[in-house]
Amino acid sequence: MGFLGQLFSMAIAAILIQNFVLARFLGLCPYLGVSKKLDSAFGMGMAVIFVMTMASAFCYIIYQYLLVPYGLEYLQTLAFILTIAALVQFVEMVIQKNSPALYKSLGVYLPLITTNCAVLGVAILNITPLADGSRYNFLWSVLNGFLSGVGFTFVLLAMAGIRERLELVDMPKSMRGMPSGLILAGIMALAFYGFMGMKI
Amino acid sequence: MKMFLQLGLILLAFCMVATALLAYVNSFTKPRIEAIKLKEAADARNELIPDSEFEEITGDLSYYIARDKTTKEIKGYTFTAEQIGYGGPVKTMAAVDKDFKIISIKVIQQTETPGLGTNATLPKFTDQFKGKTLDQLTVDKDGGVPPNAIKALTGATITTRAVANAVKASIDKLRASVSQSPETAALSDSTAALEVAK
Amino acid sequence: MSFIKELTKGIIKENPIFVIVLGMCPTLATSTSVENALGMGMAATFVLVCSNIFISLIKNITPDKIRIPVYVVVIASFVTIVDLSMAAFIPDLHKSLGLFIPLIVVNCIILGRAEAFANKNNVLNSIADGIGMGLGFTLALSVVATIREILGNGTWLNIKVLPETYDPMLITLLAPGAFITLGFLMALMNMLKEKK
Amino acid sequence: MIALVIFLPLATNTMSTIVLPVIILGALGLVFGLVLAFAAKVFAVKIDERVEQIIAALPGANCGACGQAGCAGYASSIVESDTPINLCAPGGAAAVEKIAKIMGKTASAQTKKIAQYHCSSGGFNNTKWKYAYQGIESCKSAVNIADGPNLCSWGCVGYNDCQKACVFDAISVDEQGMRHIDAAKCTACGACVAACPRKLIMLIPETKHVVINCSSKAKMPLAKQLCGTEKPCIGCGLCSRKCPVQAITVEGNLARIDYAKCIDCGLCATVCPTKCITDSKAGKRLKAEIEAEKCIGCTICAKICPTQAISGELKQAHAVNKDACIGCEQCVGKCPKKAINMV
Repeated sequence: MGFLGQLFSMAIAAILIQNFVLARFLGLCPYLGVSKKLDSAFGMGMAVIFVMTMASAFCYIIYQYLLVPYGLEYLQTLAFILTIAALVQFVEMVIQKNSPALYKSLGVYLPLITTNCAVLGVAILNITPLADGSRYNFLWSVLNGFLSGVGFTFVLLAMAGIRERLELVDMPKSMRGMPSGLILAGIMALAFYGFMGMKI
Repeated sequence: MKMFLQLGLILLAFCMVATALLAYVNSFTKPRIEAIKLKEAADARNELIPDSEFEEITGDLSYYIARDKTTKEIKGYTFTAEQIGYGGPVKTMAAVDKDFKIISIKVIQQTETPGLGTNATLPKFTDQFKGKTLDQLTVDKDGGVPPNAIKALTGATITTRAVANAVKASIDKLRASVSQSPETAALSDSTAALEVAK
Repeated sequence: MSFIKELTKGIIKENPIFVIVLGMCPTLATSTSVENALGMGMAATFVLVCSNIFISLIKNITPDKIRIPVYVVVIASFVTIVDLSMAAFIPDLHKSLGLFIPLIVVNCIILGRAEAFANKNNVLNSIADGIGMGLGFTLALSVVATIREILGNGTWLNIKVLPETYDPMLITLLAPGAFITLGFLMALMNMLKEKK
Repeated sequence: MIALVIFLPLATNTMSTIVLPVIILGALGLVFGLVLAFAAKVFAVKIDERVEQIIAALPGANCGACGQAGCAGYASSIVESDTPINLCAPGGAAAVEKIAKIMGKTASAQTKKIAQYHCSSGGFNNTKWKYAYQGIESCKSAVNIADGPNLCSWGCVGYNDCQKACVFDAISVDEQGMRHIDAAKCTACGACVAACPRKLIMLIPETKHVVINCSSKAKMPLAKQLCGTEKPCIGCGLCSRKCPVQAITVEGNLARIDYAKCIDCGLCATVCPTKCITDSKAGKRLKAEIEAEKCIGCTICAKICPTQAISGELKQAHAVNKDACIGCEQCVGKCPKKAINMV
């Protein structure tokens, strides 16, 4: 399998088969919270893609060159989450200053991402051995981060698109908002079960 | 400038205190955790092949030779096989006899889907491995026909494959390393380890 | 007075799962059985109380710019300590709970409460808030888990409650079932609230 | 450092296993701290202090229930784009109160606003129907089908989206199916304004009582045929011409009041041929009265009076015809001798 073939199979796996939200149960808070409006969902999605890619790169470097050589793997959670929090805050400040327009559409989502378990999830996943015992190298870690982010954005947008319409539907008052959103998420997860076990 | 130092040093201090605490806790919990793990592994081995003493052989595949406590005769081998299942790695400990026929297996670690994949830990599933030879370790979904194959768990084919294929691959390796040194059993452990290492 | 108020608000009025809708990931992932739910709930409560105490103590010396990094370090440390000590001293409990402990780091409730409450209140109230929120979380988790375990496995706390003839609805144990169960539970909560 | 002092004696034999990680993670923390400090300095941006105050007032759960991305996003959208302040579910009434206080500090210079309908139609008896709509009971969906079930495609369709949106219970529906806003309960949060698909609700200062009860842009004969109450604005422009302060403009057959200019005199309501403009203070305003001994008979008041209610000869004391006076107070300010009082 060439580079492109590998990339394709990774993309399909990250976006459809092992989707972070619907298959791994990660990143649910923003998935349910920021899916009321399509444009907020889009902003959030872009922010997540960006942070996931960056976090994959940084965490990989820190793990490989700071933790592994000294046998400090037990500190990985601490080091990773610290890196992610600092990274998110840094990115937020940079965008706020350099591109107010981008900050307006993206920046407000950034603090929310620190508590997005999908980011920590992808960082840990990147260093977890694969089925054949090997690990991703730097390039594949970054790509995996990026594609997982795309997968997250994909379902977030789908969810937001449906929820916007759901707002207009006549339903019992107690079902409005979060309850109907959760049931919708359940149905989406059910649909994604169709991809499970798919082999490429 | 003052702010620079202040922020840097505060974060530095927090990280240092946190890490020191963690490292300290780790330094005295680590040996205990390892001891517990070893004991658990030993218990599991004893459960698979009772009344034996075990001798560890490290190499491409680490395995234990089980000898009868009194006669010192080789009863079989135990090893741990691991493969990624549906929700993460599935670790299976297996015991085979001298002819590499499975005596019994035990799924010791898994994070599979509750109600489906977790059924792999139940005797109902693991018992079907008893007496199977290398060739019979094929999941029925992959073309095997029971009773000469492993019947997949309902809704957890991937977990079944992870267990069966891991055990199969490990038996393959085990056979290779044992046959490489046919006298392994008779030789002392140091030589055996050397042989395997080769 | 306010201690009691902070303690009880987390259980119903500001229930972290049903009302604030935080910490969804562990809620859905660990509510497959009541045993898991109780374990996760207790572990999270412990970390929540610890981090609340600590953060309300250090709130005045942490500059705003590095507040979040400092808080996550504190939380991650507590989680790792709990994980390691449990593995070393109570291995049996760790075996059943160990899986969920690392998950607590990413439980948004902890950072959420640190930011929203401990950051602004004194130690005593923060303890109350931590206990209350933790109990509310555990309670909600157990309710979800009760439904899922009974329907999906026919058991409750590993005790058989439905007859053998009952064919378990496996779907409730899987991801979609988790979402749908929680969705209906939340609707029920809304309905009860409206009636009041 | 303190940590090292405390823990060193405890773990002398495992020194390297402790010191090494402490140094590595400490360095990591130092680097991150410095980078963040650097970023804070270099990328410092001035933020509206109200935003920070609101962030502090919000629960900080970042739950997204408001539809915004997190509490900070909500806070800035309240300040910058007039987002309703009552969307925070976890914060509840307490948060709304606090935010209202924060926003009120700067808004105190302005008077309180209340929501007002700009349509007189909408009830069971007050609407002319185009067809019988049998769908989801929501204005939003009703207006999507053939431009709405009512004949007037600018008017109220009557499915009460505004009432559903109001969390303060300020909108009630009477047995006629007409909506009424309780001025005392209305907080001008704007939820109803956003909910109305026909944009019939506007926030109007509490001190103004004159409202143009129509949003129709239809031309004259048609407007009246469409309107359920037959009181449409036909865009005749009479009000605009009569307005003493040029607060009314007619655009696209529809008159609109600029409340920044409006003096709440109610004159427009008296001249409107279709009675489309309502004046809830009509008849309740104070009437002008001229103090005869102060009046020098300059006639300025008589000239300025929009209803010709003041009469009198030059250099003679003037008098106000109380029946004609509408209480617009126009004359009061113009009198050079301050001889006119409102009583």
